[in-house]
Amino acid sequence: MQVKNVKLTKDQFYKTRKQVLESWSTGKSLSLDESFRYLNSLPEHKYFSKVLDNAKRNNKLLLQPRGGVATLRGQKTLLEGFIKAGADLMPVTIDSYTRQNEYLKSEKGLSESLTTKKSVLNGFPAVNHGLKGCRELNNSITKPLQARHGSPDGRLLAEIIHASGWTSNEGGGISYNIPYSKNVSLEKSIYDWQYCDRLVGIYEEMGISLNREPFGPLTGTLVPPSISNAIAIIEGLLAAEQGVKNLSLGYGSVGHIVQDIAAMISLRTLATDIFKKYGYTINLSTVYHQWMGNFPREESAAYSVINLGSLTAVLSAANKMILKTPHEAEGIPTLEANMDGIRTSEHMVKMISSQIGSIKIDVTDELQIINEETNLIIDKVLDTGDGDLVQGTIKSFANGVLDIPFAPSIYNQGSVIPIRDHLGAVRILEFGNLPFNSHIKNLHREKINKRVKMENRKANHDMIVSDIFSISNGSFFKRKSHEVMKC
Amino acid sequence: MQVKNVKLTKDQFYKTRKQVLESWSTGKSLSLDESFRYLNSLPEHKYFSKVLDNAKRNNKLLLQPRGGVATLRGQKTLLEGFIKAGADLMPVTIDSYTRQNEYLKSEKGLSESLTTKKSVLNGFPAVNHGLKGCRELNNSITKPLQARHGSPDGRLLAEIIHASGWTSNEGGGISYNIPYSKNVSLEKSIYDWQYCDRLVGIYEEMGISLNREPFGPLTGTLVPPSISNAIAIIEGLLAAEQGVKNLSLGYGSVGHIVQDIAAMISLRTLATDIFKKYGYTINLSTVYHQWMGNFPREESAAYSVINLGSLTAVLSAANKMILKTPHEAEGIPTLEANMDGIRTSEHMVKMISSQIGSIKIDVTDELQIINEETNLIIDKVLDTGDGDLVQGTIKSFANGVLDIPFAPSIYNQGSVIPIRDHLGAVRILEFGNLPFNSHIKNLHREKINKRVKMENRKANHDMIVSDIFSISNGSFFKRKSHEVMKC
Amino acid sequence: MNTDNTIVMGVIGQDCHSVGNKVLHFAFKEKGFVVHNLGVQCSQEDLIKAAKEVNADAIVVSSLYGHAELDCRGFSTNCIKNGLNNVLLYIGGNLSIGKSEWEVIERKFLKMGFNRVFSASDDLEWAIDSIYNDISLRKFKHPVSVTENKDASQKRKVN
Amino acid sequence: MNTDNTIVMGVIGQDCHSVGNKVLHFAFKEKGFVVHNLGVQCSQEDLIKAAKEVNADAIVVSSLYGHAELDCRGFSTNCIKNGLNNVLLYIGGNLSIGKSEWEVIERKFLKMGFNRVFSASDDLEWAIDSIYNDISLRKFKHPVSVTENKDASQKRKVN
Ligand code: B12
Ligand code: B12
Repeated sequence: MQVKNVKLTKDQFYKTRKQVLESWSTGKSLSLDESFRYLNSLPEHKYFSKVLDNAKRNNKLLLQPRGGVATLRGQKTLLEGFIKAGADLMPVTIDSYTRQNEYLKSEKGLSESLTTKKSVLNGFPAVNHGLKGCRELNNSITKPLQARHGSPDGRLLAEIIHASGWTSNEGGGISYNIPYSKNVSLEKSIYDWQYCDRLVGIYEEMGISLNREPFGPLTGTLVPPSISNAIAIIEGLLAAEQGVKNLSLGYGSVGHIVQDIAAMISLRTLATDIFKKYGYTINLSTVYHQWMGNFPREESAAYSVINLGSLTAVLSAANKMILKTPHEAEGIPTLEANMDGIRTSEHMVKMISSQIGSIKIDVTDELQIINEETNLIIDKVLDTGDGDLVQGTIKSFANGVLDIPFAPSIYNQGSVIPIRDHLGAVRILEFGNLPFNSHIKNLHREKINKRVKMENRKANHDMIVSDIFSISNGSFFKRKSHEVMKC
Repeated sequence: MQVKNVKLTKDQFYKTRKQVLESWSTGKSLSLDESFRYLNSLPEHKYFSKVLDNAKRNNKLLLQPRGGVATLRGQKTLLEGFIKAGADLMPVTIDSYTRQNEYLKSEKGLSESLTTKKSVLNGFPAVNHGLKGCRELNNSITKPLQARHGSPDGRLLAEIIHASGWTSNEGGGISYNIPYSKNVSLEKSIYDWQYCDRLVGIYEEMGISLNREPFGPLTGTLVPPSISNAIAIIEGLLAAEQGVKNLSLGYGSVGHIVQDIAAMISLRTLATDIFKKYGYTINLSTVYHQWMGNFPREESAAYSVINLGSLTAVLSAANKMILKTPHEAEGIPTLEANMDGIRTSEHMVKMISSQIGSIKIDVTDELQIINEETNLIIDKVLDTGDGDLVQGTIKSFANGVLDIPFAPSIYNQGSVIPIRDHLGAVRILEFGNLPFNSHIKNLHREKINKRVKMENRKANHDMIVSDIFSISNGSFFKRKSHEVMKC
Repeated sequence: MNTDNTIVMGVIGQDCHSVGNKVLHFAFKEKGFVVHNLGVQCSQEDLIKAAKEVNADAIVVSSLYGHAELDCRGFSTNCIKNGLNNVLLYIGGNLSIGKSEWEVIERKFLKMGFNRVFSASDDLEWAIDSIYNDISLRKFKHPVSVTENKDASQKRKVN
Repeated sequence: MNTDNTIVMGVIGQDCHSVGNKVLHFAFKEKGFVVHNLGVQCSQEDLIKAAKEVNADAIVVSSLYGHAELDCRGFSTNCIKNGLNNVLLYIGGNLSIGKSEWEVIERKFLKMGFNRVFSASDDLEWAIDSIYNDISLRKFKHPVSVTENKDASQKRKVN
């Protein structure tokens, strides 16, 4: 079987569906009709799509923390706390065993958590909780729920959560595979995510609008914006083909104000253009992730990183922001730490939103670079697949036209090496097989050279390791005489 | 006696000095020659002037927290903690009794603090500690010390701290009177601060460079930038006349990025021009105060306010930043809270400094307004004094040409009423007797009207009270559909 | 509310924090109180003298700067010494040095003779209503003659 | 340091955190270790099998995602069962779910048979030096034959 970017037929879908639902006991009782009735009975404020529309109309930046614990009661308490602290959209982070379909292991973790009254899982095992548990959770919370996970094959999970009234699902065949798995083929993960998207498309046909969100930040570590944006747009196109209409495209901050704003503008405008070009009618929103890489251990320093994110998210007119907490470097945050993350984010968002009209930052240079690069990548991927986006994607990863830095997958070349330039922006030291022209490549090289001169230091592995830790260290440079704006 | 802006003669100075030193037991043993020898023996890194020069050369933003406790041992521990957390310049905040020359009360507070082992004073009673205690403190700390207080008459304090090797003194005849006192006449406070400045001038003549810093933020509450900048420059001129050569001019953030950057640029450039114009050779540096008004009680929200300050300070190329702590709204911060304030500030400063070269914000409109207003005020003050700046200042406060919002002094008119506009900047609702032309006034009115329309709410006392709490609330507006940058 | 409740208010000791004082003054006035505001840096004597002069129902003390305890020692006794047996005493603001447990602070000032103790974060509406009710109750129990002049502090120079 | 110390390293369980693994790999190599890096998502079996194959001096386990305890149960016993009596066991990363007391975590993993337990914030230089010294000491006590091939993982596809 060769996977293609074609809408799954009802036949294909329902045949697969049977197997999916049988893969674990909690899948067996699902019925689309019954789920439709349940979803249809939910009020508007439980719908991601509606809440996002509202926010877009009012230029409001929605706040979504992260969080999942093993037990139902624990998850309820967590989400209630999130709401109390000011969060707008609810996450349910799924545990790592469930993400790999190891439901037996998560079952064990769940029962151990129930006996020890302490979550031994790093997330909520939604498949094990099944329709009953997931609906109970949904019914007890007044804001819309989204599953956030990292499953290369999240089909049963998608079935269960949507049937339980969770109106958004994060992930995608690329973004929930390459950064999250070592051995899963793209062929398989893309195919499995076509199923998840088709499921949403089927609900859409029934008049139920569910939101889908590819995972923007990928490895969260120095990913050049054009690479993550290209992948976000490709995943958007793949979802659109399966009938998804309500789409949030995300981006993970590189910790550089100008590059981050430019990246968000580029993501929004290119995605809009490209969806239109390929004939998809999409209700698009954008998501800004506060810094996703290595965090400072000191909580006071973590607050600075969080606040930098909030500032930039407002400046880039994102519709939703995904939040970190002061515990990020240490481990799964407590509810209290999560609430602190929400509060500090909300406060910064409010202050900046109140004055945003007066702030004019010039990002044109950076915007042009990202636009050009992203277009080059997407065009080449399509080209590589002879017009088919799925084949293009698979082949492009194989030959390095698509290449995600630091990713664990054996299906990723890992030849692209990012590095910061003299002004802190993320550039590319090794291009691998990225389809960039010499104009672009020279631009990167020049800027990297400026840093080499400035720091009087080689652009080598050692420098890259420094860059991985740059945001947790604060300073991006070793011996930089801080160049401050001269007036 | 009519005070004039003329350098005190040696005669005048030494006559006064005798009385000053006799006003409390610890003053009696002071000798300028002995102090000169002590100061002369101190290494360069104990000098504010040198450390500031160094920082300016390297475009480094220096960090200075605030802090003072009653006992010597407590103050040492505090300052050592500051250094450990990353502070560059040491404050010694003086208690409120000492500031009002009530040395008997501070003596009581000190002994009570020693017995109860808990500071019952809100600062360090330097006069009571005398040369012995203050030098011991100075010798035990590797960074330079500055007295920060709020004394309308800080002459004995100045004598003791400089003789003890503290190489900077904050304050001024206006800035340490009008916001800090009810009944002290400007005539007296300016005269007394001429003494403090002359003392520094005399050390300067002996080859000892001491730093002086007028207190920029005044009441810290919605002070329009042109008002605080005009006063900072006037105090700078008064100090320069007495022979001060190393001067730091400060500004307190109004919590509005663009207005704050513009204010800092204006302060730096106008001060430089005006000092030159009046023939003073000044080594100038600038100081940015993180938000000085009412703080949010929630610590996580306080972090956002602190981080906003650090961001703007770097963007405005300040040389020094005065820090707040997450305990600000609650009370004198613990050492731990102070260290958190330092760490979160340092982290943000490092991140922004690393990328500052790429950030271009347009502040020209705001800059022009502040420049014009500040010049109008300073010119009018000089005019009012028939060319004499001291008389001009005193008369200008009397007739409201100089007027500090919310100040407690009966020598301040209190007719100027500030208010935020539709984009969050601080404007003026009631001009009192400010010497602004109709072009400027209309500009303020237009902007305020835009807010009135936007919020559909009157520009009245109620709105001003909201504005006092705007930074602690986060949102500056009541029912604003947050206007976010459209791209 | 339109009352003839009369208060004397001020910030005690060497405390210069004037912003809250202005906000508070306005809030009491809006609730119909007759307000005599002495501004910042008031001594116990200033407050007591003014309270006697205007026959105040209550003295409303603020302290922000951390010396509240030192500044208020003996205040209640001094009031009685000066013949102010019926005046109600209130205090509010940042009443300790540093972040402290509220219960401890409250108890301390109640023991010193204040009728109510308010923290800087207490709701102002609620606080003023409580004071209003206290005064009404007290008047009902001890009817006394009432001063005439409305907001006398307007005649005074207060900044 | 130029050694023939051989390690097998990998991130255990379903854990996908690959960045630290790459940094660690490089750091061991720089210190002259012969490194067999299995990358992320290794089972106990993968690690044990590789250690036997290359006759490793030590197995260096990482776990970031919070399931360390669940994933490592019986690891030391399984090593011995498979004839790895002399191999040293190390683990490092974010070893608990949530912010926990380090002593408690350390004790737990020491009890499970790890020779040393490292937190994510430990200095890497120091950590690798400790491992180096442990291996030297162990070799001195139990001299064994030593594998030839340098950094075999370069032949392996590891991302
Ligand atoms: C980037 C990141 C991701 C990326 C990873 C991309 C990739 N493929 O690598 C993405 C977004 C995909 C991700 C996913 C998840 N993550 Co994650 N992630 C991080 C983050 C922010 C940085 C990790 C990193 O790269 N650090 C940089 C490297 C260089 O440092 P390091 O990994 O710590 O490794 C160093 C040291 O630990 C040490 N070390 C490691 N092992 C050993 C062994 C020895 C012997 C020695 C001496 C030293 C040593 O040396 C290494 C090199 O310096 C951390 C939090 C943090 N640290 O800031 C969370 C974090 C590790 N993730 C976490 C979690 C829970 C997850 C998820 C389960 C859920 C989620 N949040 O989506 C999934 C995991 C799915 C899975 N199957 O594993 C938690 C773990 C919680 C816990 N332990 O309590 C953390 C701590 C965040 C948090 N506070 O919640 N994550
Ligand atoms: C602005 C400010 C200043 C300005 C004041 C300008 C002026 N003339 O007003 C300046 C910079 C000059 C200043 C100086 C000092 N300050 Co100051 N200042 C502040 C700050 C940031 C805001 C105060 C403010 O205006 N708030 C807004 C108003 C509206 O609120 P408010 O004052 O709290 O008043 C309200 C309530 O408290 C309540 N309330 C007050 N009284 C009463 C009474 C009753 C009965 C009721 C019901 C309610 C009530 O209602 C008011 C109106 O809403 C506070 C910290 C904070 N709160 O964020 C520190 C703070 C009050 N200052 C403090 C200190 C120590 C000082 C100084 C001693 C030292 C210094 N840091 O330089 C000097 C004081 C010198 C002196 N002689 O008093 C400390 C007090 C510490 C403590 N209690 O432990 C604080 C808490 C900061 C801190 N954490 O260290 N300060």
